[in-house]
This record gives sequence, structure tokens and C-alpha cells, in this order.
Amino acid sequence: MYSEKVMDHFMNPRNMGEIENASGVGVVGNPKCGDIMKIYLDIEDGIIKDVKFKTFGCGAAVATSSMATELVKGKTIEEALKVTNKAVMEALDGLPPVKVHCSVLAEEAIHAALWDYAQKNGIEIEGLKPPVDHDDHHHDIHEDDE
Amino acid sequence: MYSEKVMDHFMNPRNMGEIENASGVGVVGNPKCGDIMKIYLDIEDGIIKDVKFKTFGCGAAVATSSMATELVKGKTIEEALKVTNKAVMEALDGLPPVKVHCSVLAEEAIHAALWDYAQKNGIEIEGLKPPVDHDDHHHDIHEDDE
Amino acid sequence: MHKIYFDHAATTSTRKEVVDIMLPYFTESFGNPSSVYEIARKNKQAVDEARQKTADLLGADFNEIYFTSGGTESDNWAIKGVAESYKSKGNHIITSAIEHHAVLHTCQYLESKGYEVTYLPVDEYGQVNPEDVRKAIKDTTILISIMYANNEIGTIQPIEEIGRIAKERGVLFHTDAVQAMGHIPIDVKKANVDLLSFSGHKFHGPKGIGALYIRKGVRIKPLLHGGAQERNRRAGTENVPGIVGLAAALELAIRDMEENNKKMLELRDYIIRGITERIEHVKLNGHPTKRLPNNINFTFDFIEGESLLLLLDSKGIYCSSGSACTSGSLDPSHVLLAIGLPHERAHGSLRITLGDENTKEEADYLLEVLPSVVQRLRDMSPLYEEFKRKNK
Amino acid sequence: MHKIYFDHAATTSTRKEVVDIMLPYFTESFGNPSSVYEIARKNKQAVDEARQKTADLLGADFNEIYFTSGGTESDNWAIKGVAESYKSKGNHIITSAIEHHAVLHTCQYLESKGYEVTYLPVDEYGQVNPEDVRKAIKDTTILISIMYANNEIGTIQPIEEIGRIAKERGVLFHTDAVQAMGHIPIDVKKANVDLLSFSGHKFHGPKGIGALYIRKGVRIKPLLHGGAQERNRRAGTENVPGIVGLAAALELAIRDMEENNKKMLELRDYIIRGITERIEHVKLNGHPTKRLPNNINFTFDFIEGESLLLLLDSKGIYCSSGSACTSGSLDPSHVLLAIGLPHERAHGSLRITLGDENTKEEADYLLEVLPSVVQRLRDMSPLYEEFKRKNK
Ligand SMILES: Cc1ncc(COP(=O)(O)O)c(C=O)c1O
Ligand SMILES: Cc1ncc(COP(=O)(O)O)c(C=O)c1O
Repeated sequence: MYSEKVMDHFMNPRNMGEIENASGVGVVGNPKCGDIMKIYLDIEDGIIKDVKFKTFGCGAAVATSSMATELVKGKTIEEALKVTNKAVMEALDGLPPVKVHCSVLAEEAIHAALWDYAQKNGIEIEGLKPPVDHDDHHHDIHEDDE
Repeated sequence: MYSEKVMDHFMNPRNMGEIENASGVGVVGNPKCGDIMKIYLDIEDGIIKDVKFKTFGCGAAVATSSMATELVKGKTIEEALKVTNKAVMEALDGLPPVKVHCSVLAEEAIHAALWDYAQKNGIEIEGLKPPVDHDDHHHDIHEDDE
Repeated sequence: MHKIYFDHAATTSTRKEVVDIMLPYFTESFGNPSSVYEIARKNKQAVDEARQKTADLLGADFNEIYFTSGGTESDNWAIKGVAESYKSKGNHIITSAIEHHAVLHTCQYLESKGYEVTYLPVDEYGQVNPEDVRKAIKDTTILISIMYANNEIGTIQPIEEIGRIAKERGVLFHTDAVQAMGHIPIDVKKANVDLLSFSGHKFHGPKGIGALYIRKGVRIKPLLHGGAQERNRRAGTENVPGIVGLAAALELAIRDMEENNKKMLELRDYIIRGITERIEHVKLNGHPTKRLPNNINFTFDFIEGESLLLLLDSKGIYCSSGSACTSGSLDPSHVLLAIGLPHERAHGSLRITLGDENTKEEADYLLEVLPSVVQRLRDMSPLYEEFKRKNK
Repeated sequence: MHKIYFDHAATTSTRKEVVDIMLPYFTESFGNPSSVYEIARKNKQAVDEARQKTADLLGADFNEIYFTSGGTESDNWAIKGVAESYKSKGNHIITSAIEHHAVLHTCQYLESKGYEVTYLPVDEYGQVNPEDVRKAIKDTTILISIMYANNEIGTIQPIEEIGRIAKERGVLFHTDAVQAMGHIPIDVKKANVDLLSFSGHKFHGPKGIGALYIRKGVRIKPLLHGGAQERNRRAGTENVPGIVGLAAALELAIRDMEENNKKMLELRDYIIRGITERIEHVKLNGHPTKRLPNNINFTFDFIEGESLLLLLDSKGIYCSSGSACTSGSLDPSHVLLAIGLPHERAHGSLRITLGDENTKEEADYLLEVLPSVVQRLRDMSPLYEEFKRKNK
């Protein structure tokens, strides 16, 4: 089901944990759907010096969290913003179709943490939209049957 | 599918053949349904001295013809009339449900030959009804499904 | 590394003896049972013997057993076939909220065709109240379908009682006995059922074969149209090795049931106690006593089931979270929701289903591994972080 | 005594190599492919590989192959599933008079549900005229279902042409390829088909497993509701040994097709010539050249088929009369009636279907035995008596 990379990031998650007094914290997802991702960012001079995550969710949720943190660590805010869910998926050698939403969640978690950072510091980050609410997010795996 | 008795009478049919100038000949069945039985009777002094059959049909048709001729051979007309399809079936150790109609045909063939004998001789045999037409005879093997 | 299979409700291996019985029907005795010649007649006889054996094991008659491709087909056939046959009588079906998808999705399909379906709730242990069944029956009710035992939480339903009510009211009663068959004693007459589904691979028989018991007198339309097999009710060349294997596996399962269940019950309760003692914030799902002897189902708060399965897998332990058959969906188990678990707790369930080959050593290994695995996921969980903060 | 199996259209033995490939999936690698853990993932992979292999062998894509319990289920699903999906577009279905009962009875069932079905006639050789298909298409036509090759008389239909017409007119085209698959080359793209059914046991694969090719984009309602298997389209725990066996058998059948067909064609024509030369009052049924390489079908006047089968059986020769699948019925073959035989001649048919293991010695034995067996039944037949009297 999962690629070796996914399994590696699930079994040995990078950057798991919390950051006290983080510059920005983002939480996305919803326990109803079975995934919540929380991202902590430590930002200095526009650079992500440290990043941690906590995730409640399936193997793909953990692995995409782990990979997303790896991809933004040490990057500028602008670079971090360009880390899309596709980039996360590619870095993990792909995800099963039913798990693609996890990578979307990882992208959104990073964005949410950046948004929180921006809010706290009264700055505006170009191209960053406010976090969306995931209450009505659906997992539809049916395809062209009807 | 078939009992040993049925197979024996099919493989070694008794009384197969024709009787020239028979006292009575009966033909029942219908090529459409896949069975025709023809019975030849040689009757003397109210006793069936000889009986022969020819049959176009399945294994059970041949076996019931054979058994029916055995059961009436040497019998009086009255005794022969009492040879029912049930008697034929029992003597053969049973028939599969879809083949029960063959035993009915065998009974009818004997009756038809007796009828022919009665007609030819202008006599009336008590309890003997004229042969029925089998054109609209149906093989219904559905059961209580509907 | 240990390799421990704790997922017998998902599927079981086919017993070696059963495979040996099946083998000749693949290569030597391969004839089509519908043909008239010798090698085919032998196969017809093999199928008949399997049918008689299966019937005897259930207290049914020879002509009441119909072979299908599995539990799913049996359930679909029972429900759709009866619904169609009796639609002049009514259009109402009663089932429960915790049925397998083979029943639920079939009922939903029938709803889209104009049938009315009542989904009865269950109590916190997953039991249907027979009185609820009685109350739900209307003039238009044509079928009640309540499963014998649940595949996720193992709860056994009061089938006899429901059957009695159905009989009293003249409504047909189908039960999905896929999880119960071969695991607890079943007699179709005592159970008061009119139709009963089961599947070979749940009791060490082969996959792709099942059966439907149809009481004599019940009208049912075919689901598969075609040849005259199965007395004109279920078309398709008979899966002879499968049929022979199903009957053989059922015979063995029932022969060894008492002995196996004694062993599994002990192991089950040992594991339940062990988990409850060793791990905080857990809850046993299902009925404490009216449950299958091989079923254990726990909710672990703050964590998600698939992650738990993957970590256990990495330790060589194979379990499931919710029904394996429903893993294509990401929704939490409808069974756990029906017994009242909130969504996030429903996501965090672990099902352990035992087989006769499981040992106390394996249970001990599980009990050794599980606490640390659960802790590891909790340490990763933002829900646990929040919980700890609130309870500091 | 010789034991000669001449009924390969009824069913075939499962090849020893195929059984060997299946075996580990019964006992060791028995996991449920829907589960997440290691042993189950291996089985998911085995199923995926079988699907890919099957797809490649037909020129289809991985996602276009769906496994079923056999040809009957595939036919039922294709026709009912498409009929239901497209009923807002129309209610008309076109099929032929010589389809297998799995198609015919399904169509009759749909007629009872308000669909309109056109049963196209065939010519004396059993061929559908593509122009008849074109003419039968109306605005309400949603499906054409014409078999690839007939199971009784072996006639191969002009599938590509019919497919081209269907495509032109935007009507879906299903073909029952149960008898053709593994016997003649099939490419779903070249054949212009949208759905194609086949069954494992007709090409030395296991019984109880089949598949349906569904072209991407075709909408089809499930026939079996339940779990999310087969991409949510066909519920039920996957029959892993069956699936693996089907793909392996198909691969071998296609690998050896050219060689086997060369041999069988020779044998087929040798037997046809032999019968024609040795026995009076016979007629070859089916097309002289556009027929399956393994099919021989003769009518013997004045005699009935079952008796013929039984006598041949007693000599160790296993054949069939009409389709084995239809032997539950006593009506003569609808196929033989459709090619214009009167009832009594339809009753007197013999089907000989070859396999690669059949030899010239076996053919010679048949040709030695058959004349006397036919004569023996003719001597017993009142129809022959009548014929002789009339022709004296
Ligand atoms: C309760 C129940 N019903 C039906 C089924 C379906 O059986 P199968 O997958 O063999 O078709 C299952 C198992 O998958 C089950 O557990
Ligand atoms: C042409 C044709 N279609 C469908 C079927 C049905 O296949 P199965 O019996 O494997 O379900 C058969 C054989 O029985 C067949 O010959």
C-alpha cells in the first residue's frame, strides 16, 4: 500500500514534538475524519529555523507531516509557501489515491502555522490565505461509476 | 443421476423390437419433446403373450419402455392396466425428478396399445381411456420459487 | 521475528486437510456436475454430498442449501431475492444499524428502488432489542435481516427471540451468520430463521464460496440468471472444489468447536484483562459476555487505528481496526458509531480476533508490545497533548 | 478402457501448474487483500499482479479488469449493471437468439422489469448479421450484447464489425467471451467492445472465478453490494487463489494458443470428415470455417442426444449434447432451433469439444465407436423405422 519512503517517515518520523513559545502554530484537520495535524514553527529573520509536528492520524498523515516539516526546515517563508502537497507526495514516492488528502492536510498545516505567525506579528505574507475549516471535508473514493 | 436398474435397462433393453401383425400398437410422445414410445402387443385369450417396444428418447425413456414391457409381459389385460407409472418407477429403483414424465409416457404407451387392440377388436376394456395428445405436454421443473 | 495472526474475523487460512480434500477436484475429477457422463456424475455426487453434509450440520434439509460465491452474494441474494418475490405483499424491510455492508448497502440500494428500510438502533453493547423489532413490524413488512454476530465487536444477537417474533407475525427472517458459522452452535430450526448466509473463508474454508440456507417454502427470485444449477435458483457452473472445501471445513470447525472455543475464550479474556490492566484510557467495545469467543475490540483514546495497525505490523502482529472489508472507506466504523462512540474514539479502535492456533505466548507478546506502541502514538498525538494540558 | 474427455466447452481441468501457483494462497499467504498488514499486502499485490497480467493479455488497462465468481456473474453484472445505469437514456437492449442462458435469462428478467429486448436471428451457420444489428438500433438502445463465440456450435461472431457499428451509433457493446477467451486471440480495443465477460474454468483455470472487462468511462451499477473491493464495484472478499489461478491459466492458454490451435484444428477437421464419411443422415452444425478450433457439433437424425451420450459414456467417451449448462432443462437447444433445425433433429445433437491433450488415437477410437452406437440407437428408434418404411 505505502511506499518505502512513506513507511520510513511513519516508522521514524522526523521533527516530531513540540516547540515551546513557537513563532507560529497551525492545527488543521478534524478528529471526525481521523486526522489532525499540528505544526510548530520557529521563525527567525524570515527563515524557518525549527519545525515540529504532532499528528493524530493514519500512517500517511504521520508520514506527510514528517516529510512536510523536512521540506520547510531551514527554508525562507517564501520557499516554505511553495511546498505544495504535490511536492510532499513526490518526496514520499507517492501515496495511495485514498490518502492524497493527507498531503493536502500537511500543506494546509504549514500554511496555518505561517498564518498564525503572520497574525501574531501583524505582518502580511503574500499569497497566504487564512486556514479553511475542515468540518465538511469529504473522502470520496468513488469514481466514474455514476 | 440414474439408478443401476435404469442403466441396466438402458444398456440392455428387454423386448426391444417390432411385432409384425401385432394385436395392438400404441405410439405416444412427440419428437418435439424428445421422446416417442411405440409399443407392440401380441394378445391371445386376454393375455399379453408378447410385447416389444421402440423408443426415441433419453436413457430414462428407453429404460421405462423396457421395464414397462417386462411388467406387462405374460399378464392379463386387467393386470396390465394396473401397471402404473409409479410401478415402473419403483421397479427401476426410482427416476430423477426431471425424468418422471418418461414413466408416465411408458404407462400411456401400454394403454395406447391396449386401446388400439380394443378398437381393432371392437371390444371395450373397462377403465381404459383413449390416448391423449402430447403436443401441449410441458416439462416444468421449476418448483416453489414463485 | 514472531508473526502473529490475530485477524481471523477478516479471513482465515484454508486448513491443510481441506485443501487436500479439494485438490482432486481441480485436476482429476474436474467434470461439470451438470453433465451426464461418468466423471461429471462423480462431481455431481461430490456436490450433493457436500450439500447433505452442510444441511446436516445446520439442521437443514438437503434442498434448503444453495451454494454461492461468498457471504456477500448470499446476503445480496437473500435480501434482494425476497424483496422482489414479496413486493406485492409489501415494501418494508427491518434491519439493524450494525450490519455488515453486504446487508446495509443492499438495503440502501433497495431504498433507492422504492423499498422502505428501518435501521434499528443497538444498545451500548451492540445488541438489538427484540421488542424494537416487534414494534417496527408493520403490515407492509416483508423481511427482517439481523446478523447473528457482529464482525467488528463480536456481539451475538438474540436471534431465537427475534425469529420467534418474526414467526408470530408471519414475516420472513434472514440472518447474516458469516461471523457466527463454525464459531458458535447454529441450528436453523431452533434459531427460527428462514434464510441464513455464510462464507467459507471465515472458518478455515476456501475464499470465493459461501452458501445460503433457504427454508422450504420461501419464495426467492434468483440474483444470478442463467443455467439451471442449484435447482434453477443460482446459475453458474458449480465451483466444485470450493463447495467440497466449504463442507469439509464446516464439518471440521463444528467438530472442534467446543475444544477450540474453550481455549479461545480463556485467551480472549486473558487479553482483555491484560489490556485493561496495562493501558489507560481504553474501552472494551461490544458485549462483555454475549460475544464471539474469538473477538476482542478495544478503543484506545487519542490515537488512530491504522497507525496502530502499522506499528503492530512492524512487530509482526496482524490485527484490524474496524472491518477489513470496509478499509476502502475512510469513515470510522458505523458499528462503533452505532454503539455510541464519538468519531475520534471510533477511529482509534483495535480488533483482535483469535484462531485456534493462537497461543498464550502470542498473547503475552501482544501484551508486552501493545502498551509501548500505544504510548508512542499518544506521544505523537495533539489530542493527547491537549488532554494532558487540560488535566495537569 | 479408454477415458476420453471431449467436453472442453463444458469445463476443463485446472492445469497442474496453475494449481501449484494457487496453492500457497490457501494455506500460507491467506490474508485478506483489504487489510493493511504485511501478509495481506502481499495478497493485495498478488491480486494486482493478476489484474495487470489479465489486462495486458487483453489489451486492457489495469483498472478495467474486475474479478467475479464466473461467466454467469459477469454476464448478469454487465447487462443488469449497464441497463440500470443508463435507464434514463433508454430501455432497449439488443442481443441474439443464440446467447448462453446467462445472457438470455438475464435479458428476459429485464423484460419483466420494463426493458425492451430485441433477440436478433442468426443465419443457418449461427452468425448474426451486423446489418441486422445496425437496423435494430433505436434512440432508446442502451446496450448490445452479442457473444464472441457460441458454446454449442462454436460459431464465431463478427465482433469487430458489430463493435464498429455500436461505436458509430454511441451504443455500449458487451460480449460474452466465455468460450472464446484463451481459445482465439482477443484484444478488447481491436474488438471495439465496452464490456467483455469470461470464466476461468473454460481455459484450464479454476471454477468459481471469472472477470468482466469494463472500458474506462462506462457507467455500471454494482450487482453485489457490500465492501469496497474491486474499486467499489464488486463487493466480497477477493478469492485470491482463484484470481491468481485465473490470470496464470489465461497466460498459459494464450502462450500456447497458436500451437494448440494448430493441433486442434487438424483433429477437429479429421473428426468432422470421419463422421461425415462414416455415418449417414448427419449434419454438421455451425459455421464450416468461422468456428472455434475445438468445436464439433453434429446432428444425427432419428436419435436422441442423451441416449447417445450415455452409450458413448459406457465406452469411456465424454461428450455433450447441447450445452451442459442447460441440461437441467428438457427443451432442445435454443441454439440449434435458432439455426433452423426442427425439434427432433435438435434433440439429436452431439457436441465434441477438444482440448490440447486430445490425440489422434482418441479421435480414431471415437470414429470407430460412434457409427455402431448411432446405429444401435437408430435400430431402437420408431422414427428410423418410419423413415425406412417410407423409403423402401
Ligand atoms: C458479517 C459479515 N457479513 C458478510 C461478509 C461478507 O463475506 P464475503 O467477504 O465472504 O463475501 C463478512 C465478511 O467479509 C462479514 O463479516
Ligand atoms: C458462452 C457462455 N457464457 C456463459 C457461461 C457461464 O459461465 P459459468 O458457468 O462459468 O458461470 C458459459 C458456460 O457455462 C458459456 O459457455
